Amino acid sequence: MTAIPLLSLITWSPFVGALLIMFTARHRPLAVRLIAAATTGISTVLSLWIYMAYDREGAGFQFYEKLPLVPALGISYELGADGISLVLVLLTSIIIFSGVFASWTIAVRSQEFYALLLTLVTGVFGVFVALDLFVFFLFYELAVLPMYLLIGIWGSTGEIRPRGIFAWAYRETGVGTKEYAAMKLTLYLLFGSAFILVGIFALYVVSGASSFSFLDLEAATFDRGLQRWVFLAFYIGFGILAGIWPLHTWSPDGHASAPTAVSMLHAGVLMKLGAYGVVRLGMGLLPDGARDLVWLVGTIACINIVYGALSAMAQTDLKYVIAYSSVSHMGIVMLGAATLTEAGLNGSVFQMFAHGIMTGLFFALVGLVYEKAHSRDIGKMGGFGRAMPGIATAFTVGGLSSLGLPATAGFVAELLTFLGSWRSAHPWWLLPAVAGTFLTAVYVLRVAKQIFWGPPSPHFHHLEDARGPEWVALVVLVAVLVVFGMVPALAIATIDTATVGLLARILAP
Amino acid sequence: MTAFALELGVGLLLLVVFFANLAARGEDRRWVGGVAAAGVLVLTGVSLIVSPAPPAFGGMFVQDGLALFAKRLFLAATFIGLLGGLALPGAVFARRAAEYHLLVLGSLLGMLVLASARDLILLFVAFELMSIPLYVLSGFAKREDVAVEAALKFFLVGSVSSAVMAYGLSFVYGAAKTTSLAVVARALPGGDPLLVLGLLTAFTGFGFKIAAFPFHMWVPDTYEAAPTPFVAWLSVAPKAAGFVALFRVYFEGVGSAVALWVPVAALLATLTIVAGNLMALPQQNAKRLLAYSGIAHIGYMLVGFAAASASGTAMVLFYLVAYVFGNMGAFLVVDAVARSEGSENLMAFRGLAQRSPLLALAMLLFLLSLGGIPFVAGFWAKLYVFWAAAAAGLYWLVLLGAILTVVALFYYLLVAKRMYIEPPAVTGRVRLERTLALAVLLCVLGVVILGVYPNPVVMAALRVAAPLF
Amino acid sequence: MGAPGLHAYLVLAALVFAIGLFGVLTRRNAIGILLGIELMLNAVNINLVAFARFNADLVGLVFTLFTIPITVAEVGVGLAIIIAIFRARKTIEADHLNLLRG
Amino acid sequence: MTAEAIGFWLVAAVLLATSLAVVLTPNLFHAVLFLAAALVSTGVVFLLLDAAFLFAVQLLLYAGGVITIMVFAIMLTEQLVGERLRQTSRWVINGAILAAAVFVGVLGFVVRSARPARPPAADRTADLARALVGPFAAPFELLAVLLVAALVGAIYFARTED
Amino acid sequence: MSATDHALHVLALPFAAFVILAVLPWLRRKGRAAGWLSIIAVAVALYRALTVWAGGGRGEATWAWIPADGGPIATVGVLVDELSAAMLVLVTLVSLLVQIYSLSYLDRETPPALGRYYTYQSLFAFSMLGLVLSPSFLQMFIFWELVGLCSYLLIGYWYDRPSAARAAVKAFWITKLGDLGFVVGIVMLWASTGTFEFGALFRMAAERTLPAAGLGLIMVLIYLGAVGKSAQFPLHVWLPDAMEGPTPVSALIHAATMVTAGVFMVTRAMPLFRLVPDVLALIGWVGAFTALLAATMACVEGDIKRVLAYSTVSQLGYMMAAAGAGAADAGFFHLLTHGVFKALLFLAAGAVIHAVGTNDIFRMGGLFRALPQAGVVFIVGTLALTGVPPLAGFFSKEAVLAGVWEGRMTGPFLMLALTAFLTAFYMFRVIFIAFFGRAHAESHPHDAPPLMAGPLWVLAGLTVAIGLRFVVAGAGEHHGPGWLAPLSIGLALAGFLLATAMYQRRLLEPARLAAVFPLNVLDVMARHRYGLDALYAGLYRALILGFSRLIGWIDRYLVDGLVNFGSAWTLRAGDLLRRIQSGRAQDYVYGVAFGVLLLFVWAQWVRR
Repeated sequence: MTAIPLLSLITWSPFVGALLIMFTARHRPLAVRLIAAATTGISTVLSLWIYMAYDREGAGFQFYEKLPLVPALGISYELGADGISLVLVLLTSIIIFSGVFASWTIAVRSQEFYALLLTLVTGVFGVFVALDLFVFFLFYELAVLPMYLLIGIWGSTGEIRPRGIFAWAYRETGVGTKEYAAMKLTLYLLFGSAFILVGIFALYVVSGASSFSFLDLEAATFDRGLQRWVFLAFYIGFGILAGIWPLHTWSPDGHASAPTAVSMLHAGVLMKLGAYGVVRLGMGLLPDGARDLVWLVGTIACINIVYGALSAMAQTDLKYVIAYSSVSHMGIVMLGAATLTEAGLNGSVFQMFAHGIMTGLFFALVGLVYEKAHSRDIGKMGGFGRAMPGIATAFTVGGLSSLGLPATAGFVAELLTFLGSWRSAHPWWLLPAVAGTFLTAVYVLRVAKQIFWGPPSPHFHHLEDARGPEWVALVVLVAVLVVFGMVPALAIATIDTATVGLLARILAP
Repeated sequence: MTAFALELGVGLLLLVVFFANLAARGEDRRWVGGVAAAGVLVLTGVSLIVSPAPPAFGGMFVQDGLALFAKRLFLAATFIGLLGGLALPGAVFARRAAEYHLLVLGSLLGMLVLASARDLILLFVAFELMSIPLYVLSGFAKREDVAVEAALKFFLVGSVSSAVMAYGLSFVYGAAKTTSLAVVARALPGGDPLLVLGLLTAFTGFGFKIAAFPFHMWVPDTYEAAPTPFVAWLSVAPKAAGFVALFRVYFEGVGSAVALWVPVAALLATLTIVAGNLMALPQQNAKRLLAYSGIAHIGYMLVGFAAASASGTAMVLFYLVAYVFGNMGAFLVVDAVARSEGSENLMAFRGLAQRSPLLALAMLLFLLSLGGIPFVAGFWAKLYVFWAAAAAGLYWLVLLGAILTVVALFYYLLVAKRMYIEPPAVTGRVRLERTLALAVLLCVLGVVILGVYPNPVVMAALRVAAPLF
Repeated sequence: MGAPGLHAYLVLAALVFAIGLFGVLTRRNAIGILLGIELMLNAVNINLVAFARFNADLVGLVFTLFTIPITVAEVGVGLAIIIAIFRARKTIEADHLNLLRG
Repeated sequence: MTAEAIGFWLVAAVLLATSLAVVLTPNLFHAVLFLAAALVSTGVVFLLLDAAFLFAVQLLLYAGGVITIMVFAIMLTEQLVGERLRQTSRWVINGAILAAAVFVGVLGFVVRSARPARPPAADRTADLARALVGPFAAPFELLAVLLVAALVGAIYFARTED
Repeated sequence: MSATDHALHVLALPFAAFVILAVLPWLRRKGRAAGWLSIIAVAVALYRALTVWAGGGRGEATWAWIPADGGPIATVGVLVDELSAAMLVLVTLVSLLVQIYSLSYLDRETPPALGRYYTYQSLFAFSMLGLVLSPSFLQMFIFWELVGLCSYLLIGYWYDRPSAARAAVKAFWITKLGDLGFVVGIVMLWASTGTFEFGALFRMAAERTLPAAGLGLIMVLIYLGAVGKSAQFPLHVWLPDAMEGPTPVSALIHAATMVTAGVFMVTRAMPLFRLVPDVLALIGWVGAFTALLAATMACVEGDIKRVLAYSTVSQLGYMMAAAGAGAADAGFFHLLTHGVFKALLFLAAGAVIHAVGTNDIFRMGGLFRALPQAGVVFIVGTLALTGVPPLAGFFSKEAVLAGVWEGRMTGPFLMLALTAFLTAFYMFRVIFIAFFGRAHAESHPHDAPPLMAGPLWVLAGLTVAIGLRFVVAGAGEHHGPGWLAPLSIGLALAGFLLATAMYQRRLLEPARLAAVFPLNVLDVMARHRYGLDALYAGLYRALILGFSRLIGWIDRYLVDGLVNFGSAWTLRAGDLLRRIQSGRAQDYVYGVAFGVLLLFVWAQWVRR
């Protein structure tokens, strides 16, 4: 325990930034950006600091803070971080820091954009470090809500032309527009949050501890039947955010329509938030429920992997490709968790991190490409590699990581998941997982080839490479991807401190 | 005497307004409204210090916790409503301010008594006193063809409902051989068919007042055409009164026989939530939208009513408080925009966030509260109501309510979309009268404070609801 | 056939009530609708008095004494509204008053 | 068959007939007159129920008050229109079915209820008066406010100068 | 310094070069400077590799890589023994020569492109060295994939060319397909043994403590990796297309080093494969079949690089067949010699292509006169490949044939023998057509510049030198039957004679020969690559793309369709429902009346 509330500082620093932006830096774009960079920079630095300062021998929740809010109901502002949270906090700070730079060129209503973005980030940080389930839920909502406006205002409208017998339904709902995407995403996630809320309250009521503290609830024992139902509620609720099939359809539309930084944050971090919820609340609090239902989690994860990859392949819009690849990769995350093995769980968390970085990178790149070429139509593009070698290189690195090429973080995560699956109760999970990596190789390289290779497309002129602050995002993300891929112990040593304890709890007789 | 201090106060205020009107000269008599509003404010203050008193008039009139809770709500809501309506434009509202306020105060008196009535006759008279001025008020802009049409519809549906209700009450009286609700409650477990018939039939009247499906049909038309600040008040205060009366008649002292009302309330709740939310979807007029959404909210309160428990009752009370601020606030913002733009269409909200960011933020808060999003009052309201219903075993109702909340968020977010996402059609701030701004501000405070710290109100509601069972 | 019992009065009242309701539902003219409402309220009074008589109770009569003036008040307001609407719209055909809908 | 029974059936027949006439006659003016007749029949029913005082109230308030206002209203509107107000009915079958259904519903409850014997009659007009100022003083006062409010409202609508 | 330290240096040098070039764009964009940096690094690495090889030391050093509770899951390190030491030398040597050669070969490239090329080259050298030094399956897999990546990048070096872009992804996908087997295999192996490390696994194998259940499947899966990487039937189709890359790359990656990784892996894991003889037999049969199949395709190919590519596939089949027959040493020996003379052939072909600007042998002719250096070294390489004593290829090829014969695999032996004949035929076909045929007047090619010629001569010298060394050391090292050497030479001679007859002396018209019955079928099939490419393309289109389209449709119109359908219907329902709000007051009264009825009915119902 430290005297300085480090976790609070990390969490609220962006929020302070948001307030500063709204009240002092209105209509001064540069000041807005600098405040955003500075406040997220503070979070990043502190995240790194706590990441290094974490006592791996001691394990458990550290940097603990507690402040009673509503003692009568057992609600308190309780924060703490263990190995899993730390990695995800680090991920969040890296992504948002890069995201701020990746959206450096946003000109329209930039102060509002950054204010909302930073508020959102506070929610994300909060979810990862909150130990009080109630506060957890509040942060969760805070992380979901600004999304509507962020996508609705700064999003982009794709080129979907519905055909076939359902076309009328699509026209009626407005498929493809940013408004549609924003609405779908928000409603879907709020729908999911209802399940989460019900789950949290069920635990609160049944435990009789009249406390929302994770630690207190962890100590309580729940009836097996209840555990199953609540686990299912958490799985559905968080699973929606994690993009589990068939509740994933908000994510391609949402990610495709969102502005760059939001896509980065959403696909990169928020989807992890769903997986984190399943692992932390579902598995952490409901060991019996988790044991009984992992078959479902794992099987759906397998569907996610293959289905997401095949769907990605079928897309013609670059952002949709990346978005569906997230669906596929979140399958790996969920699969790793479902194996209930040390390797698998480590792989799962590591995949959260790795996928967060790589998909953040992808969306940053897609944003850049879109900004330069004003198109997301893969079919029209071609030969961009000559004009934008830097972007092409970064895209290739991201793609290689996503197909699980060694020396990138993606490989380690996938390998661990594979190891875990074959040792789990359902070894056959390995096969769809492996097939998924092949399919990923197919669509990623196909897209890379189409966009960056081949003769230059006649549709585009005056393309240029990334410049200035845009490089920050690319370089940081690529570096993280490669460094953590080559030295996975950097993350796994920390993750392992948390997963071992978690597994011991779940698998205890 | 203290038992009906508030009623006396309102009566006195009626006289003051009446004589002020006599003394007033000239075309602009809005200051009379100011007097009324100030009086209501004072009475609101008084209501906070008044404490429960023993029953008066042979048990006919009770000033218990529930009554006081409700009265504070009515008074506060009335104050906000009057404040919002003080600066209503138009010659009618200037010259006839006294009539307007007399009628509001008369209706308010009806509500106050209704909250305390434990006798069928008193209840019926109070109910009518509450209702009749509302018919007039809704058509107050009598030169406008839609206003009188609204008044007529309101009146016709209201009168039929009153007749049906009175018909029901006659059976209740006949079966219980008394008009004392305490005795009626004790008679209910006997299961006399006439008593059940009477109470079922009487439900119609309450159903009309709270606008439950299918008694709701006057609501959208009336809301659309009536003066908006009045609608803001109409949409919350009589509803709250209706619920309090429902509790008095159907819950208080009936013991285990409350189970009788569970299926009825659950049915109405289901229908109301579904119909309200679905019909709100295609609305383009902001007031109609809020009208239908208000109907859906009544459905959610009926969910709490269907729980037929002390906690359910308390949660409905809390819901009402949250609803007062959220819904009134939303209507008042609509009024502000409509006064400035001359249109109540949702298109008038385009780009509001860029024109008047604070007003847009207020509206957003109200909408979020109505949608049941954390950090604002409505979140707790929905949460608690669902909680109570779940505790009563009505899981399917909770699920249904939760799913339709998503539908509700859809149309609330559409308004948010107009305000935040679409570009403004005209530039420049929305003009906002000071009194209206103050009323909006009060609502914002209510929504936010209750959203951050709902505990005291929840506890109070639980306290006052407990003796009913 | 003996003296009519309570039920006879109740059924009579119910019939009057139903007839009133029928009138409300079918008359096109606003005043006609009002007449229907009057019949419905009249049924209430029959009920109340019959109950009072058979319960050997006073309160039913008191209740009636309240319902009658309230009815009158309602009719008064209703007719005033009808007159106002007539001025504004030149019709009191209820079916024509449908500017507000949807 | 006692005299009371005969009286009841007669009055009931008249009451129902006049009520039907109220809702069926095409002439609005006639409808009002039939309503007056129905109200008077109701008064007679009150007499049969030994409530002579209420018979008086019924005659005075309803027949005297309501009908007068109605007639005025009809005259007023007719004058404005300049033609006689005739009224037709809409959806007669639907209305009949629905009204009948409501009646059957009520009947379903009524037939299942107990049939109390008729207690001996007593004139209780004085008690009535005492009750109004005693236990029922509160609603009585409130009724006054109600009437004032209704009056204010009615005048507001009816006046022409603004 | 121990052997492992030296090996680490060998590994570190190209890696350092790669990192420097990767993170210093300004240096990379200088082109030739980047090249020299890379060349120096690999030259020093060669020196170190020679030290290791000459030292003959063995050793292993590992470090934890993926930690876990109770010991790391995975380690990384270096394993030095004869096998890896020999490979170190081969890899660094060919790398060095190819890199030097490239400097001249790619002189027309822009400096940034050249810098990129050398960055990839350094990465490749590092990866390949990491592969051969792997002490565990996992590390081998890591570098296995990395060399695959380099292959992909270098095939697609001229990424503007659609054919190169296609070939690059094709190579990646096809080898990845094999790698899937590899990774599944090692995952399963880990699950049953708890380790990836060769040392521990071999110990278990020796002590017979290795869980036997499923080992066959595991080894087949691991072998699948080799099938992909070493271009065995049926995954060989990528290698000919890989010739879209620059010729030096073909020489290095697609002839001498990367493609032999599969053979190396099988050799390395031989203690495990020995436990499952059926799998070994499979390897042998597949290898021999691949050798024959590729040779037939080489006979009808007109692209000089593709001929060499098929030849490579064919020779890889030899190596695999040897490994499958249990003569892994022979296979490995052939790997080393083949690495030298095939690199020589490719570089020589590169010199020719550089000079004439085409790959098509039918557009060449009479080049021997114009390009004597290239001609001579090409002939040296050809002689080595066809197994003419005393060149290197003779000894290794004979060792392979002997191994297979002794492995009692008659079928594969016959196929390999036939292949030997075909090898001589197709190689001399190229020589006769390209170097001795009728000269094309329009071109005036000039011989290789020194930077290209140097490596050529070095390799040619080595080819001769290795052979001579065996002549000096005595050819009795292999135990083949006495008739084997004459047979092999005879087959080569027959091939040569046939080629002479057809293409030099014009005694036989190739077209007429191809019209004879069994040959015409073969000719057509070989020209169409036995339909395998078409089959893969078809599978890719129908299975993957078709299925993806189906899933895409399902996702948009069924899974998401349900959502949109639901929401659209909700909106419609709202619109329908609002029609009850007709605006007519009496309809509203209907509502009230209905409500009353509803309550009645409902109350009656629920009470029953």
